[in-house]
Amino acid sequence: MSASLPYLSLILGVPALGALITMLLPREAKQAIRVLGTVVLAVPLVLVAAVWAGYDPTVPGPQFVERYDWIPSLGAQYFLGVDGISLALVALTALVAPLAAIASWNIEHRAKEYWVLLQFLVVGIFGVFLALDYLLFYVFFELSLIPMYFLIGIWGGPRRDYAAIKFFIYTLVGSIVLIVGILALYFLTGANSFDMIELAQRAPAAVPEALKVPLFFLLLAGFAIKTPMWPVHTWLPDAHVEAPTPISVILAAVLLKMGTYGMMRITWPTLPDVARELSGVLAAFGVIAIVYGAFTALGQRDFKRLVAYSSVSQMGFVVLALAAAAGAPSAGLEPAIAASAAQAASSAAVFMMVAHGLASALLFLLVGFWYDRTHTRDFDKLGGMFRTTPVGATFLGIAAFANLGLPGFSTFIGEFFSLMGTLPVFPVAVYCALVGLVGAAMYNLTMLQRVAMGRPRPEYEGLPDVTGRELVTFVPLVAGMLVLFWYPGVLMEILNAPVTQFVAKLGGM
Amino acid sequence: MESAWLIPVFPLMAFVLTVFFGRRLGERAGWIGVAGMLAATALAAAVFRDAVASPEGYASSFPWLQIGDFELRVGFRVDNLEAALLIMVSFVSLMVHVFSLGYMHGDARYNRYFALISLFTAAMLGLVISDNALFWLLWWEIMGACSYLLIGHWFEERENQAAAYKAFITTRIGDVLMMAGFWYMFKLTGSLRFEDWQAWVQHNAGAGMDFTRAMTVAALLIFGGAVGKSAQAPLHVWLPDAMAGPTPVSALIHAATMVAAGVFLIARTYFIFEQSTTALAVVAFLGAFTAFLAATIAVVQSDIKKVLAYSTVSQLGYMVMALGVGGYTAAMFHLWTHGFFKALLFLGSGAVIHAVHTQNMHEMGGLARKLKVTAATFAIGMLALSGIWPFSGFYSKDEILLAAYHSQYPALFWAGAVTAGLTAFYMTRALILTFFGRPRDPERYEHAHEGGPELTWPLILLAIPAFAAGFLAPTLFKAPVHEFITFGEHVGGHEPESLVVLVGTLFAVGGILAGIVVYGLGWISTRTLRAALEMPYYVLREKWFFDWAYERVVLGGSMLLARVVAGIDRLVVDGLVNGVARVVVWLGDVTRRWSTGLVHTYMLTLFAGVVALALLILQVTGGLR
Amino acid sequence: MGAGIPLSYYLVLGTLLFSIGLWGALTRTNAIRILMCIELMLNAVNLNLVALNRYLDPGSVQGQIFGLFIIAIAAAEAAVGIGIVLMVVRRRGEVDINKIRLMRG
Amino acid sequence: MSGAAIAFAILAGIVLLGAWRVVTSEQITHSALFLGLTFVGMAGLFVLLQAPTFALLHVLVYVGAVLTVVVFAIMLSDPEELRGPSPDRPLGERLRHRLLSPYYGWVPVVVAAALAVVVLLTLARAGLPAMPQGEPVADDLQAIGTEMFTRYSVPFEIASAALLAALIGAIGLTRRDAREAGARRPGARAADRERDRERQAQARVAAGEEVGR
Amino acid sequence: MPVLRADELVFILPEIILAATALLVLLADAFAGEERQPGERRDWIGYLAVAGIVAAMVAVRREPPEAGTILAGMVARDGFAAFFKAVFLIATALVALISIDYVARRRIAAGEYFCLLLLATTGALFMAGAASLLTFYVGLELLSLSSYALAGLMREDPRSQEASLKYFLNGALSSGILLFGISLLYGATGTFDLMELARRVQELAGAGTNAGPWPLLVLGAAFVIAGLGFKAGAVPFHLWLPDAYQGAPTPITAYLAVASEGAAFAAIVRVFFTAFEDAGAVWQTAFLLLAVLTMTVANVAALRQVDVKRLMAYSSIAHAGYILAAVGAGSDLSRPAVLYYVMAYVFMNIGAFAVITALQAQGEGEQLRDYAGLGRREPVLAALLVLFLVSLIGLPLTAGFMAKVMVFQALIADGNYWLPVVIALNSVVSVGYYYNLVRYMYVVPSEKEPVPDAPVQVPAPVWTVLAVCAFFTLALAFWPDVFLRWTSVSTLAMAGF
Repeated sequence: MSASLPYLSLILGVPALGALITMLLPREAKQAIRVLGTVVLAVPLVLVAAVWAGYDPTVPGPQFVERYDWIPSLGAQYFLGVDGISLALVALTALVAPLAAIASWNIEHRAKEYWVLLQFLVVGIFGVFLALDYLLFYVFFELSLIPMYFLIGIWGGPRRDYAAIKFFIYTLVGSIVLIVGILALYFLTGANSFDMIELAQRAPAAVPEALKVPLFFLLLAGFAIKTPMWPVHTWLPDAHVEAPTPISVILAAVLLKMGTYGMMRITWPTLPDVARELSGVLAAFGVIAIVYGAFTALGQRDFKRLVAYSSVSQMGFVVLALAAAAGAPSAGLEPAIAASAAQAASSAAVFMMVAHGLASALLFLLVGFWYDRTHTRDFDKLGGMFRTTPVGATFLGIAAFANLGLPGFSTFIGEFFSLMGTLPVFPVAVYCALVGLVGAAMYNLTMLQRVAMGRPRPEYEGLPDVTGRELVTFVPLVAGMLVLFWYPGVLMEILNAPVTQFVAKLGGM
Repeated sequence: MESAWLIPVFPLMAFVLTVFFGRRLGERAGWIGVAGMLAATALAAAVFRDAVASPEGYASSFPWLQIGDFELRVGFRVDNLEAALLIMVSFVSLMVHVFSLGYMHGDARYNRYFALISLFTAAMLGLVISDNALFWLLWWEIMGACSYLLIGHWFEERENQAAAYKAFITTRIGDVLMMAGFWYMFKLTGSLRFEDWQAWVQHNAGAGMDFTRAMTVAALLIFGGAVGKSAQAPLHVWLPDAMAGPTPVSALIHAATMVAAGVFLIARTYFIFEQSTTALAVVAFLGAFTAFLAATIAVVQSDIKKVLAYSTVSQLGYMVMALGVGGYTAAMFHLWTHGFFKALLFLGSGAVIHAVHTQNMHEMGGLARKLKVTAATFAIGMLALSGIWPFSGFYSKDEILLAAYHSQYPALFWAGAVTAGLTAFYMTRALILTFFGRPRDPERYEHAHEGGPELTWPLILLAIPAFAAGFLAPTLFKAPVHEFITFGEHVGGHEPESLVVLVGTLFAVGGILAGIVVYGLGWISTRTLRAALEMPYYVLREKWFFDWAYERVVLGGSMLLARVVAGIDRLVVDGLVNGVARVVVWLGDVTRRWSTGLVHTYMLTLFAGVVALALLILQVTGGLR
Repeated sequence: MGAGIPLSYYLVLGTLLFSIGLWGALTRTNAIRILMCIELMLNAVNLNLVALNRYLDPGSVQGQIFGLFIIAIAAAEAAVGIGIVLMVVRRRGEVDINKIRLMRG
Repeated sequence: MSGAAIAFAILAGIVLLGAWRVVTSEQITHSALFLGLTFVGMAGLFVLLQAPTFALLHVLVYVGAVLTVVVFAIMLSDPEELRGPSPDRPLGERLRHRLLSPYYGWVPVVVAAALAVVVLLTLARAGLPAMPQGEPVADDLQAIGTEMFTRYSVPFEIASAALLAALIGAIGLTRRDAREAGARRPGARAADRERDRERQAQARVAAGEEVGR
Repeated sequence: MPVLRADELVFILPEIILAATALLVLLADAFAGEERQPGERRDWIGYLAVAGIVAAMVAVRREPPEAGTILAGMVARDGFAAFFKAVFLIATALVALISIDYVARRRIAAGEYFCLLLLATTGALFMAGAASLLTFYVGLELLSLSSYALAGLMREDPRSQEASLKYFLNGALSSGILLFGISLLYGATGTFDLMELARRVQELAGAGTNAGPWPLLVLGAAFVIAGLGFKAGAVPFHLWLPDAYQGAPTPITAYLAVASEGAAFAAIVRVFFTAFEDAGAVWQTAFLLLAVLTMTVANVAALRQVDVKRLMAYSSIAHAGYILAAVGAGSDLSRPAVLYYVMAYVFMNIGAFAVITALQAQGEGEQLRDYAGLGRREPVLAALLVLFLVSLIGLPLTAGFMAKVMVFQALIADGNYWLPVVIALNSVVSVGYYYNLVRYMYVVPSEKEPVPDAPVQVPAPVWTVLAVCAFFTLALAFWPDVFLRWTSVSTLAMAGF
């Protein structure tokens, strides 16, 4: 189905244009810059809504395709398109970006540069989810890196210098290895093209057996670090703790998803049989991430660090589910069960990405909410917020229960179905993951109690409760979490076709 | 019955309204909840009537979620059992709501309280009628969350927080096992609907070892959920602590409804348990053990609510045991009656606490003269719990003992009987210490006075079913209980046995008499008793060391693990990363020192390089051979 | 004349000369002396070229011509080198290159 | 043993001795003279190789130009260097200095020797013909001249450009511009030195920090 | 008797123009007499030089009729030469532009400076177009001799002197080894002509490894590699380079990094892909090894540098390493990769140096910490520097990225998968020092370091350079196609192929 407007290019172009315009504005005109930035970042939401409306859920392949030659001599193209999987994440980005923008209004220090970088960052993220050409994908993948460095490095906390460069170098290690993998693929397939779909189709035949596993790791490393998979996760807590609130929000809600998205879009479909062979190992790493992340989170005394580690734990579910989807065909189940297990797992993986995006965004906003008021994230200094700021605390309660996988909120669907799909394939992994589920309850409730319960310290009596601007940022996320639980179909229906194709690629049916 | 799905909706609406308008309404907000419950109760009554009229139940569902070929239909089902439970739950909840109007008067978070109990009731009612695992889990967990928040209602106190945390985490341990059980059933059946499961199980019934083993695994995993929610050993530790919450909450959640959900879970998935004698045996013995254990602990409790809490644990164990020995009907029937009289007892204790502002029975005494209604109703509840004819408890307990008697484990029958005796004993003790004898705390005794109508009426109204539910049941059900509450073709009842009745009653009366002898007449002083039974007494005071274990293993263990892992993460995993960076920089310094600034170093290196290069190339090209 | 000597003699001589020059360049610290050693090395190269030219393609003179270019360039090199050395000497009165090490690391 | 052989032996001896002394003689002036000796010896060898023109040009440029420049440089560089260390330093000490110190002693020896060995081995295995493959060109002066200005005219031009560059470079580096020329009073050079010492001091500070960092 | 055809001179017209301009500059300067008062600036000399270079650029024949050798086989006439001539001329023009202000402020004698610059470039051009080892050697020396002098032109600055001296001594030695190698090659093949050489090599390679002069050939090749490796700054022949670069006048540092290294690579490609094409075994392994050594050592050693020029020196070594990797791949894609990389490197490196020069012209910006707060003080300048550094790291949407992709392609096409990974990790390490500049400009709070409020005076020519470099740094990434085609065409039309 073809669109009248180049929606996808617009989704990319509007923020980019906004950034350029912002550059031209005088640095004194902060208010104008803010308004412009917020509006510019809100526009994609409308565009995505249009795309969603025009999206045909029955078609598995990419839609709204735009492709033009970029580097003919290499066969690289400007090739955009969405299928259900990417559309889900694009929508998530489109939702989170304006919220982050609104949350950025209180940034006074070098506001102009901040907004320029923020808008470029968003462009990069959109690009990653929209690109269907390897080279283009890679360009955006890296493009999201540089603004992030500055956003953490300039507007970050006391140890921003360390955190920023750690984030930059650590993620660069992975992504720069990725390009080697991509080029290797490009040459081995011999198709003079960077077209993801085409290469994915040719790869299994074209790549010699000896190279498959190394190539798989080249294609995995970048995404594993971005996700972050255990044990390459340690950049995350530092980055989160130092980053300003809106950036933490984007980082947790969207940026991490680039990793798992990459696995789904590139790593798995390109080398399905390797994914199948290694699915056990991958599942192990996923489970370790779940349990390890949960208990590490429980061991933190810093509000933001705890939330950061919870991200590690939650993304573990996604990795586990993807591993299960890859391993299902060889698990010796009867085909019908294997297929629906794989489908459940991979749909749940995407669902989990979105759900975690909403929950973690809310959590980081709340961290910022109290940090702005009390200038501390130390549990020992917080407490009693149910009394001082009841509304905020209520949101924290919602976030905590949502995050621990309480039914009624989207995260539950993600966790439940990812594990449901995994159990037939990797039962042991699931039984281990149960420990992680209990751990999740432990750290989330600990967080809730340390922050919201108990007696507030005297100096925090009479803190201002949620302002209108903050409410505007909280409510959509809560709404999203509720909607996605009570009417999961809204997301599942667009996922079904592409996921079925994905599972088919993995030899699941 | 088609409108049964509306029953949970009323309290849900009450919840929503209270959340959004509660603050404006102030204490009037309580009435929203009451109104909601009135509507729910009325509807429940109507549904019950229909159910009685038409033996075959009603179910309806609609597609809710489609993942690939996997479709999940959700809906509700009403059958006799559900109908009975609906009416019980909504009635008790209504009573609790009313009671709370007075009990929570002037509380700082009055609205929050009412919102949560309304939400809780909605969840419980939803659970009763839900027809698939996923929504079962939904209501189940929402109940857990409400319970958590209500136990922590006065969260300023650390111990209340701790109690709430304990409650949620302990039950969560069971819940995740239950989830695993559900996923396991999905693995087997590819569905999440109870009826599909049942169909599949009955279709494959007796399909050999693998099938039985699978059933055992599934049953035990699911049983984990029941162990958590219904406070079976060893996960029972949370329930007594849960008394930290307001007493009406204890009455509703931790006596009548939520804790019963665990038992109900077993009933709901009974077709799985049936297939595995192993699972049934585990269930039966664990239940019996829990019943006995809790009863013994209850004997030495001095906090009136704790006594009731342990009695709850004990009674739940009773029901579980009943299920284990195939007494499906008995268990459900006891669940039903127990709901009434345990709620009554808790509300009674609430009234007492409201009057004297203490929970310690040793600071009470002689209150019968002041709190006549309370005392009378409490006595009814006590007799019902002790299983004295013709009180409701007698019938249900008798059914259970009967089932145990007919099972292949006679030991369970005697265990049940002994437990019955203990129950009678500690309830007598509680009654006497609270209401009779001379006041041990005159000053409190002076200020004690009966509460207002919103406190007394619920007691009276609950006293009626507590007394009559037993012998009225057949008339209500228009059928013998074991025909009304049935499980498939399998009829859950047996013909009454005079022996069983005799033994049961003997033990009960014996317990009561012992109680009177010790606490009423004081022929045997408690001091001498303690002296005589020093060791057992210590063990009981220490609650058989279960709490100690919980502190060490669950709390201590998890925190220790957390600290260790966090340390490892910082030092090892992250240390490795920074270590690599440091090594590289160190190499940098080394290589820097290479360029000494001396031309000679440079030229020397240059020519050493030349020679090396020459040799290398000669080697490569075979020039050296 | 000269035909009596095997080519290898010349080449060996050239190699030795080159190595001696190299050795000097590597051991002595006086810039001017290093310059001289470098000249020695260039001489060795010339010897090689001329000898090879004479023995291997006597018909042409390209070896010699290359040698002549080397001579010319060597002269130029010497000029620049001396210029640099003198500049340094003038500024710090120092030709010992070991004492000239502001920049390192 | 033919006369050629004898001649070669003598010339080779001269060349090697000269080279050796260039390196080893304590006084730089001596090395300069020995350099000249080597050049002459080389010229002889070229004659022996029937390349008289080449020999001629060689002597012309090297002895006439290079050597002179070198000697000039020695003169212009510092007198203490001219005097050099006292010649009566005991041989043993000199040897120790030559061989035992790693930096200016045995390591360079090893490197240079290794290079020589590698080359010699290769030559030995190269299997080059031992004897000339024919008669040399009759009139080498004519041949060289013609070639140089026909085929090799482009390189020739480049070489001249190189010479020009060298010239400019040498001048540019050594000439004193207006300010300095103005400052050519007695003792000015000392002042010069002072200024540079300061600069070096500053520079060293920077360098020091650099190493310290 | 080969005849020189005057009409062939048109193909070395650029060189001729350059040399002529050099003389013109020199004379003009001389006639202008000595600087009367110290304050006098002679910017016009610089512009004169630039004009000459532009003229030469115009004279470059981009579309040669057919590849071949001219002028009696001394000079090659092909697209390869044309490409490098164009690149070197652009580089020189840019350097000349950023020099003008610097020379004036640092009181460098403009006449000699620009004259030598032009002569050096002439040498580089001849190297690019050399068809005979002789031409190539003489051109190399022309370039080197001028460079030695240029490095020392800040006579007053002890560092400049030292740089010049060290550069000279090492350079002379290395040309010695180069010559020795050439003499051995002559011994093995009896020719200096590259085409002829190629023929002989083919025979020898065909004859097998123990055929007579083969070892001699190999040894000669090894020495030539060493000699050229020295110019390119390959480890272990690199130690002179940081000192020379640090001491030399800043624009000259830039010049050496791009033109001198570029010439070295032009020569390497020319010699080894023409003459030794059929003996790949002789040099590929060597170059791969050198590449790994070079990039690793350089990147690691640069991590803790605090002097900006020295840091950039190490960075240029690292980039030489990357290019060497492409050379070592020895695949059909190698030569385009080298060409593309050199071109990209010209723009990004000179761009970075333009900023550094602008700062150092007014005596600041030597040390890293001088850059603290530059992000606030000169946003545009800082942003541009970031752009160039990002390109040097090799992140997407910059020339550096495409250049690295080319190198990877060359290697992978050769079936070499480990070296790309090594390069990738190396460029990660390189972040460790490039980001130091960025860090000081933006992250390190300026209150820590006193920030001079005086705005950096950026003269028009430097702005021009910045604009050009920025444009191409982006253009080579956004529209690489035209450049890619140019590189491949240039290499296809290479004499001897």
